[in-house]
Amino acid sequence: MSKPEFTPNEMMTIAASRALKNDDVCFVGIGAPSAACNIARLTHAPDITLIYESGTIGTAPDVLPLSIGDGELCDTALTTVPVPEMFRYWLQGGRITIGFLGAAQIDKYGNINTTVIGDYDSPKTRLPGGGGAPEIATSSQEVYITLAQSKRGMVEKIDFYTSFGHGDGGDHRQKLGIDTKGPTLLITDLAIWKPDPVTKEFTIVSLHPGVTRDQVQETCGWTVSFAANVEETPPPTELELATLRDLKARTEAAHKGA
Amino acid sequence: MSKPEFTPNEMMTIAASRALKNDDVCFVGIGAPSAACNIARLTHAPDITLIYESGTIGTAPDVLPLSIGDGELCDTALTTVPVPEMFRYWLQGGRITIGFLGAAQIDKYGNINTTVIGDYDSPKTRLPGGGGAPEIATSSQEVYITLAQSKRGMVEKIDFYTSFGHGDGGDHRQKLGIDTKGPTLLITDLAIWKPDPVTKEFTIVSLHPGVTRDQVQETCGWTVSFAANVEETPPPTELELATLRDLKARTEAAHKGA
Amino acid sequence: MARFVPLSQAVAENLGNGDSVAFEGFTHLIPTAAAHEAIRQGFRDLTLIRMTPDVVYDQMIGMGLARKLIFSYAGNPGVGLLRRLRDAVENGFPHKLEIEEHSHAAMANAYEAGAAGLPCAIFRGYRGAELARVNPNIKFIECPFTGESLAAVPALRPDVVFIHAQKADRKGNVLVEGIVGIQKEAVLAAKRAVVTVEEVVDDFSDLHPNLTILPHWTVTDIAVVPGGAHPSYTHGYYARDNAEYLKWDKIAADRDLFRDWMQKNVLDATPEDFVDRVEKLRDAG
Amino acid sequence: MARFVPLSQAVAENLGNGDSVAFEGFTHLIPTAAAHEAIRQGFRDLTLIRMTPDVVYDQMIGMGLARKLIFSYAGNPGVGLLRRLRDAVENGFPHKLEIEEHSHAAMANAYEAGAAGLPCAIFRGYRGAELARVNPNIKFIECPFTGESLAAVPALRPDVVFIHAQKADRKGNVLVEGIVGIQKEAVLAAKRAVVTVEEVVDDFSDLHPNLTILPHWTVTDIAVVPGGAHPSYTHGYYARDNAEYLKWDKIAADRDLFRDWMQKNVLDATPEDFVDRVEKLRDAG
Repeated sequence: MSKPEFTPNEMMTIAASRALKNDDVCFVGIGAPSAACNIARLTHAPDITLIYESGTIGTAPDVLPLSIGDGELCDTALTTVPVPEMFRYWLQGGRITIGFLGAAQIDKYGNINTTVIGDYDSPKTRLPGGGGAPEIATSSQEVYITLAQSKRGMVEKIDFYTSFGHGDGGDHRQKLGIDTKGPTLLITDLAIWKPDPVTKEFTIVSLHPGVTRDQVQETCGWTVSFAANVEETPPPTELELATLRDLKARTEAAHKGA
Repeated sequence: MSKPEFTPNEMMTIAASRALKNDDVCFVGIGAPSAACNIARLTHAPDITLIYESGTIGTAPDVLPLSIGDGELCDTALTTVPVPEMFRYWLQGGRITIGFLGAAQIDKYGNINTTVIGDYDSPKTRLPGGGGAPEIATSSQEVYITLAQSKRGMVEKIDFYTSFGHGDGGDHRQKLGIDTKGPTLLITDLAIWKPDPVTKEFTIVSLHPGVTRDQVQETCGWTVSFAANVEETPPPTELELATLRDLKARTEAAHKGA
Repeated sequence: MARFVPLSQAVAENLGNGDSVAFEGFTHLIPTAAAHEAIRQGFRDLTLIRMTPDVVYDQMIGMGLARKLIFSYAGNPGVGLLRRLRDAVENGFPHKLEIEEHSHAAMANAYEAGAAGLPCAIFRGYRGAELARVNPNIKFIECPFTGESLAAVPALRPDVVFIHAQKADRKGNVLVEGIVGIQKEAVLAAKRAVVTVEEVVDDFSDLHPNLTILPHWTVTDIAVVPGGAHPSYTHGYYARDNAEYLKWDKIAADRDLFRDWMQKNVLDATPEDFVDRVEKLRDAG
Repeated sequence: MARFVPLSQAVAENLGNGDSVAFEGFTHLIPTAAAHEAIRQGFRDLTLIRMTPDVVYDQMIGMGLARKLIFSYAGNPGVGLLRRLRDAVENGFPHKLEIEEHSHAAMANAYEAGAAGLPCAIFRGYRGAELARVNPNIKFIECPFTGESLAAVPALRPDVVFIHAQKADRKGNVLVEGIVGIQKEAVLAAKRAVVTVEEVVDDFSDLHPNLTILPHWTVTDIAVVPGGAHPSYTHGYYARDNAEYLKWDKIAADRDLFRDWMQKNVLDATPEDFVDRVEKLRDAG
């Protein structure tokens, strides 16, 4: 068997999917997190519980939703609850094992900005805002983050703390009385990052196949740290890749219109 | 047509039913309030909304429930909601026009005791407690009370303030920041009472047919006040009485067992 | 993740002496079979929690299982007082019983706060009500925007909650319908949750999307006990046995009569006895 | 008590210049027809409230109806940013827009508190989040039992709320099913509530007892507008028009293109036009 060809974005989604376990209860953000969670469900984690903030619990969509409230999510859910209940009983109640977030801007401690570029009161770019993220970041037992690397996205200092990661690092979470783990995994199109046990700075633990340390640094706005042993991410299997591409094809066809 | 014979208890229930309007939303306590509310629904107020604290909204039971959560209530309800929602959205949310309460002990200001006879910590008689009453008494737009008169039940000073009526009278409710009307009607087996506009002391405005002022005083533990013009309560109509007796007969048959 | 186990095992492995425990049910779906199993296993020093302690709590208190009762309405619904509870509170028989008393609104909010992972609940309550004087777990806070005084109670977080439900699917997801009461909140507020069900079905795929369903990962153990809510009822299965509630008033009035009844109907009985008790009530359910 | 009236009348008699108003819908059941009617009637100085302002709020802001926006996520869901909103915030076009920004948890709790008649909501939120710095309506209180610091926000109590629902019965009771979002809370929190529905049915008697139903005495007015949620969807009636959401991104990017589109599709259109827009989406609904 020849090795399948794949894009960095496909590698990112598949690497993220592998981090999810069969008994995880995931609060799924739209975009890359949604793809990763559903690939996990369609491959090694068939019983994973996917929750979207629209109130759908235990969904199994055949195509990726365009929004967090597409009908497909409700049609395939175990149950659908009102939004206040979602945020009170399920998120705040501590039932979510993994909160899965994307980001417009992120710093090395996993703090995320999706609010504004520039000053809050007179922004250069007004982004959509936090939505569920401020509480997903603190009430989920752990947080996974996924984004494609760029100097614009991975910055030394974010413009606005939409959601709290490890703050200034170290025990900053505990100091604020937050008893959840926070960001424990960052998956980009180039690498897998985990927080240093002490400083909590995101550190590269695995490079995707063919990616160099220089490539990672060139697309990151802070000085990148590498773990003592940096592994190579196993490339996508044929099953993973076929599953992802089928899902994307079904999704694209569905979203193009009725 | 000869006048129908009736018992004081029947007169009480029917007089109470007449106080309810077609567009009222009633929070119904079990016992005499439940009978009165359903007689209203079956006679002059067919569209009245009856709510029981078990979560059943808009019920129309064919027999009186033994408990506040009988299956009949759910089977005939417009919808049935969880108990926290009942107390938050429907009662505390101000949607109830009439809270209808019974009482073990009541004073002349409509304060009610259903908690203990004697001292709270070593009671002579441990009663069931307040249930929904403490908040029904303050969150309903108005409160109606119904009980059969007795010196044991209608006392100068109740042993425990389970739910607040007009406190010590006057503007005591407003002083506590309570902006609902509180008890506006007391219907006993002998008379109809309304609070004096200023002192808020319950005052007799109507005597049931054949009842004397002495009879009322003999069965009441405080010195009874009478309004300037005391009316005579119209006796039950044949329709009212037939409706009540049919309902009681159906109810008794149903509760005797399967 | 829910396991399917016999009721005796579910009770033995989830309940312990000294635990705080709620057998919840708001008239409908009262987990009688589970409570009887707890009585048979002879637990002690329990803190019993329930909005509406009724016959089964009267039985547990009368049999000496309870050290403390947290409640908001203790009556035989529609019938009268709970006579074993009265005997405990008024006469200390079979032993003294500590009381923490609330209103329904307070208990409902406290369970809701427990389910929501909060340390306390706030609500507009207890205004002018004397329970605030005798219960130190009722406090008042100020709204930081309007200055209004609001009641506060600590969240309820029982060690274990028992409920009865219509059905589970094979994965252990649980369906509750009809008068759903406070059961969902109680389960989500608890450290461990045990559900008795009327039956297990292949799946719920034909049900309405917005029904009350407890995902299997919110439930510790499930035991199949048909009739397990009797003399309470299970919407869609069998009716409430009102006659039994009326009878209880006489049984509980006398210590010896009570003890004899418990011996025959609880101590010498099994979970399998419940199915016969509801047979005549199925048509009306 | 609900009246049945034409949409134009419901909007005219319930909305006023300067009102706080929510057109709620969480992706599903967005009351587009009602929002378009409000645009046609040309209201000004509105405080627009919504957890997820999307295309219809982009349209209202672009047409100059809004003085202030209270929200938690302002995006074209799954597509990107709201370009008319950006133009207002970044460039003050067509005029300046005041912003009160929250998280979803805060907005959901604030509506819930409004429905529950409370002046504020408390929740475990905004820890380490910078919105607490820029929004004076975010405060913190101490739990009176544990001392934990909890976030507090004022209850939301809009002057008027518009929602879209599947159906009403002849008495004006309203059924909402599928992704029910925050609509029940929004209606109960509002002073006045207007519901557009797909259809009116004789009764709901064959429905499950625990569905989301708004009693007629919680609703001010009802207007029958088939397709009234398009390009959002109505569970059981027609599917979401994702292609329209994708197209909006280009339309909203250009001030003139936007104005032309609004003239043709909103200002010169009527509520009756919605039924045709969903025709091709009915099979997939």
